[in-house]
Amino acid sequence: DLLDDIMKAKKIRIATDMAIPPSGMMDANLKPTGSDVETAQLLAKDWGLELEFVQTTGATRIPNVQTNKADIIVSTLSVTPERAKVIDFTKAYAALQSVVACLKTVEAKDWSDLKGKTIAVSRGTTQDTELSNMKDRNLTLARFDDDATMVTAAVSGQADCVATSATIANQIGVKNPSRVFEPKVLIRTFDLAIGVRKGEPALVEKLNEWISTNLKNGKLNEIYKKFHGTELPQEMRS
Amino acid sequence: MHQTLNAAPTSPVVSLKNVHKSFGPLKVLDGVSFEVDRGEVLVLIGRSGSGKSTALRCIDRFEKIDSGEIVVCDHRVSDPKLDLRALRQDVGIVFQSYNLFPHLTIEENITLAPCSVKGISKAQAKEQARQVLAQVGLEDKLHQYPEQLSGGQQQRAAIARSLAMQPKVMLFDEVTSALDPELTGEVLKVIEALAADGMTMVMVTHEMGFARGIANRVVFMHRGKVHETGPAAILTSPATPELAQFVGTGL
Amino acid sequence: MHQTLNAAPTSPVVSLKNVHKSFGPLKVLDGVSFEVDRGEVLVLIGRSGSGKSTALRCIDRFEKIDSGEIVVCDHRVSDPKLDLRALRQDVGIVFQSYNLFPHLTIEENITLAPCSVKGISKAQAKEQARQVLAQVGLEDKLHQYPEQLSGGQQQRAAIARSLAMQPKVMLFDEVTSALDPELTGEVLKVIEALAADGMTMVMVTHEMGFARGIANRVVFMHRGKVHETGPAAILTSPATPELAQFVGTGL
Amino acid sequence: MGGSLNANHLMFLGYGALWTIGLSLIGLLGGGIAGFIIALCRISPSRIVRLLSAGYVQLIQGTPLLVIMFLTYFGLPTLGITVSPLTAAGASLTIYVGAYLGEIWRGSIESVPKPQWEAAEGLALSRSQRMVKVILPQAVRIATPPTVGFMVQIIKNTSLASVVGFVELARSGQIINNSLFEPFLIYTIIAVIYFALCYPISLISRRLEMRSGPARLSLGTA
Amino acid sequence: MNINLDFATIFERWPAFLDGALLTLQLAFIATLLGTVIGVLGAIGRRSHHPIVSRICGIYVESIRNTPLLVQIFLVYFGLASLGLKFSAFAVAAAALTINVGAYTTEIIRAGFDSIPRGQIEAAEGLALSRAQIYWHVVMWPAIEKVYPSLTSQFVLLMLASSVTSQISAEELTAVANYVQSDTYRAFETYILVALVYIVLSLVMRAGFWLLGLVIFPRRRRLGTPL
Ligand SMILES: Nc1ncnc2c1ncn2[C@@H]1O[C@H](COP(=O)(O)OP(=O)(O)OP(=O)(O)O)[C@@H](O)[C@H]1O
Ligand SMILES: Nc1ncnc2c1ncn2[C@@H]1O[C@H](COP(=O)(O)OP(=O)(O)OP(=O)(O)O)[C@@H](O)[C@H]1O
Ligand SMILES: [Mg+2]
Ligand SMILES: [Mg+2]
Repeated sequence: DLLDDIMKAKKIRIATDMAIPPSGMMDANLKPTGSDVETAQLLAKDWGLELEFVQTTGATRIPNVQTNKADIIVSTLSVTPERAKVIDFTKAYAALQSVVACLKTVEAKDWSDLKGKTIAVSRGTTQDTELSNMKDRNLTLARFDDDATMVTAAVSGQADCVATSATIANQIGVKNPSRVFEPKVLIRTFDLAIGVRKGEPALVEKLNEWISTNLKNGKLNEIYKKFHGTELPQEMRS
Repeated sequence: MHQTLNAAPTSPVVSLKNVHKSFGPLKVLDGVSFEVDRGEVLVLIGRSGSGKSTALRCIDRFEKIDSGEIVVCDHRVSDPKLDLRALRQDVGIVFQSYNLFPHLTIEENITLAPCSVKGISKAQAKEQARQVLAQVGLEDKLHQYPEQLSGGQQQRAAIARSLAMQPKVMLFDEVTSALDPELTGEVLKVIEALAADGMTMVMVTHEMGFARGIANRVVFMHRGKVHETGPAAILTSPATPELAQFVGTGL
Repeated sequence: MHQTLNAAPTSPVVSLKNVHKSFGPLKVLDGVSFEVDRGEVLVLIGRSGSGKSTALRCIDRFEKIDSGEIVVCDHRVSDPKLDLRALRQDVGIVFQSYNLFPHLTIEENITLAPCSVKGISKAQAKEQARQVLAQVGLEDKLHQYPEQLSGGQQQRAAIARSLAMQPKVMLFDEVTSALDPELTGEVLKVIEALAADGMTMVMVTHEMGFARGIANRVVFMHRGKVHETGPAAILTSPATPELAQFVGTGL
Repeated sequence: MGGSLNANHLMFLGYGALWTIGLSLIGLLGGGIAGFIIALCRISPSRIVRLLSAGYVQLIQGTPLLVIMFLTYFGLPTLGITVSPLTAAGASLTIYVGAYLGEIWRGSIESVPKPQWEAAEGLALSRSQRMVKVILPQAVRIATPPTVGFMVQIIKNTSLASVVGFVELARSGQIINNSLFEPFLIYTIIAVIYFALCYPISLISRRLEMRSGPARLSLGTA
Repeated sequence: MNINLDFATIFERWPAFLDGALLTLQLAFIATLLGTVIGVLGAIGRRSHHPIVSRICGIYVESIRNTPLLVQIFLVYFGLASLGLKFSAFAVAAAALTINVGAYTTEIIRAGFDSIPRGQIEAAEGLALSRAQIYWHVVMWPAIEKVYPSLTSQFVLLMLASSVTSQISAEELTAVANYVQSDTYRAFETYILVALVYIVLSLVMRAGFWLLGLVIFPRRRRLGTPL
């Protein structure tokens, strides 16, 4: 099975999208960095394996493991029942708080205040799915292909609200001090898990063990805090 | 065909005075002068490359001359401020290659200019198209496209197209070289009828029999110069050895 | 020019029997039959659209006939299993439009087929090119490209290209219509020399004087049929009113 | 995230540009060979060969290159054929470029006037001799400008190789953009680099076009 | 390989795919229409004897043809926004595609103009037609007829390339596909389906152009020359 193959090869191939900050990105020296990158590095170190990043885009994360071009995915995969039909998930190693953030000057307390406002979102993210399913709330969505474009839309004034993680919402004000965004409505907290192709129970088991250990010893929380600025939810850490 | 000629009866309809024209280093017209009076048919002959086509093209201002003077129907062709379209309403030209518009039917080819330039009605133009096509023996080809016609038929259609503009002078550049003797004869009759009606014509041709039959005057060009000129009779009794050689070896 | 004729002396070199050919609804050849014997020069005349070019093209299998039989130098042209290249080694054809290859010099145009098809040496082919070009009066144009030649010169080069293949029959389609009388005379001499050397020829021409001078036999086509046939004399004393009209109105 | 553009970023873009050039060359070479075969198939005397090649061209010209890349890289393994990213990208570009060049070249061959084919036939040249000695030399003249012109499209289209994991010019720009969040700046730089790669080729194409008369064919993509 | 293809999940989303395909067609239609107008004007401009006019048209064509469409779309979308002009994503996408395809059609139509034999224009001049009349009757229609196959291909390519506008939130076919595949993680099924839809769209477009050709080129209709 796959776990044996990995151990025999002494190398693990991890699919990570390097264009979704702050989980996967490049630092000023163009070294991979981000919470998913450090998580992957921690895993490889703990298991004594050489680490190879497989560059993916959002659309090719899953096919990469399905066709054995990567062993596992550590790339902000949030768990949904629909997706669980296609690949297996480990237990959650992190969580992502999704919010709708708006321009500071916008009065918005709850969903009804967002009616009629254009909300920018990255296409195909769980935020997108969640908001798309809220048919009765009459939200207007503008979907962009990635976070950078979405942020630029907000920075340049194409949109006054965004649905994303709190971390990214804060970036807007950094880019353009005259347009400071703040979280207005919480969408949900999503569990992020490692993706493994179907039918590899041994590997999933071993990954689950590793996640539990590192949640308990606080290492995963530390990585998360470093990049997202907040701690993981209390119930995950215990 | 109704012709209203405005040119004063004394002045020639076409006049070239000492015309020079070079293509790069190649001197094609080297001081060419001749005149064509109203109602006259002038035939230009000469061996290949002697500058006949070029002379014709200069008359209709398709080429600018280097020096000299050309006047056609009171238009000073050599004048840079010439009203080109006015000149070309008075001058009809038919080329060696027929240049029918391939995307238009024969009728559309013929009615295009009368409708667009003279502004006559579509119906009137179509009636006229039928007439000029009948003149060249093509009345049944009204709704065909050029590529559906044989070479000879295309050339006749091109002549008809020019006639439809009722020009004051017609220039023909080897228009009969694709026609068989029968059609050449027909066109000859058409052209004779035109001449009788007062049409002035300048034509380049290689067919000496045709030249003899139609020419009021013959201009023999040789190396860019008018080498010999005179009535059609010079074709049978040439004065210069060059012309003698040119016609002697022919028919 | 050295000709080795393999055809039995009794059989004609070209024979058409009851040939029919239509383009869609248009019947172009309507039961055409004629024969050309060895060394004979047959001239095809007829008004535009009467099917002369088509008949010529059928002989060299550029068009497939609908019914009837064509035999050329013992090749059954109407046979679907015909060896086309063998046929065309025996038949030379020169078209109305010259069709020189624009990317090759005149010399290369002429040597291409002898080298590629007959496999003769480059040097020999070049020597031969010089000869045939001299025959048509173009020996100085060896290294020019076709576009650098006048129309008349291009046509002569095309004739030279065909001659270089030393065919057993030559087909000419209005090859002189772009030539002036002087050059027509030269080509006429070339063709006469060929005829004296035993070359069989079929030519379409509109020039009656030329036809009279060269033809052993004349075939007058009218509406897709052979309307009248006979020696060159029929051009001066036609038997049918159609031929009389055709030649009568001409020169 | 954050930070500002530095020399490393530019190096990274330069490295991406190298991949863009490399992939373009692969596409041109493979596609050139494929295109030549397609062009010959499209004018083949055999009806079946003509139909099949026409179907191929229709299919490929109707499918975005992105989808071809995706299906080659991830689709073939499902049939038990494993391909490396380079093989997948090379194969996809070959398939794609071949269809377009094949069409350009077929058009060029067919635009050699019919009397030229007939004149060659009349001289008893064989089919291959006619092709090689008479038709192709004339077709090459007609085909060169649109072919060179199409190279510009190949260069721009290699950006889609990011789907199989190549970090070429466009993808490296995207990655940098996602750490700097400066799309305006980054994409302008990318535009300038693409322009620098493409414009000289466009210039050559135009020169050729002027020298060989008007191009009857030209094809491009966005 | 443990992939079991399951198209049912994807087919369930057909209304979304239909909407996306329609939007793709709308974008292609608008850009084709306006792009043709720009192409004709641009081609006339490029052949203009006025050096500034032909230079400007040249710069337009070169800058568009030598940079990726994506960049052009970003520049229009964010550029307009930073000038304080807000348009819908659809309007911006249509505008960017029009500007893009206009440059290509300019080149194609110019090549068509150049291919009209000099003799044709001389014949028209000899008939005293004005410059505008010559352009309209003798140059433009035959030129467009000549380059019609290239134009058709260019517009089909434009339709395929319109997928990039998903980047600025136009909900066309690729956007729908991206959304569906990230929602279901069924990338193969989605891409195969989307490939089929694109092929159908391009066949529909080609058929449409063929029919249009029969209408606007009567000679082709009469003589049956394939377009
Ligand atoms: N546009 C041009 N540029 C350069 N040279 C030209 C041009 N037009 C004609 N010539 C040259 O000028 C000379 C005269 O050409 P012209 O066409 O007037 O001859 P012509 O007497 O009509 O001959 P032909 O009987 O063969 O038609 C030829 O040598 C020709 O090559
Ligand atoms: N490929 C073709 N398709 C359809 N019709 C054709 C084709 N070739 C010739 N024709 C028609 O067949 C008829 C005979 O043509 P052909 O060229 O044989 O005439 P021709 O006697 O050579 O005339 P010309 O003296 O004008 O050259 C004409 O009416 C012509 O329009
Ligand atoms: Mg001339
Ligand atoms: Mg003929």
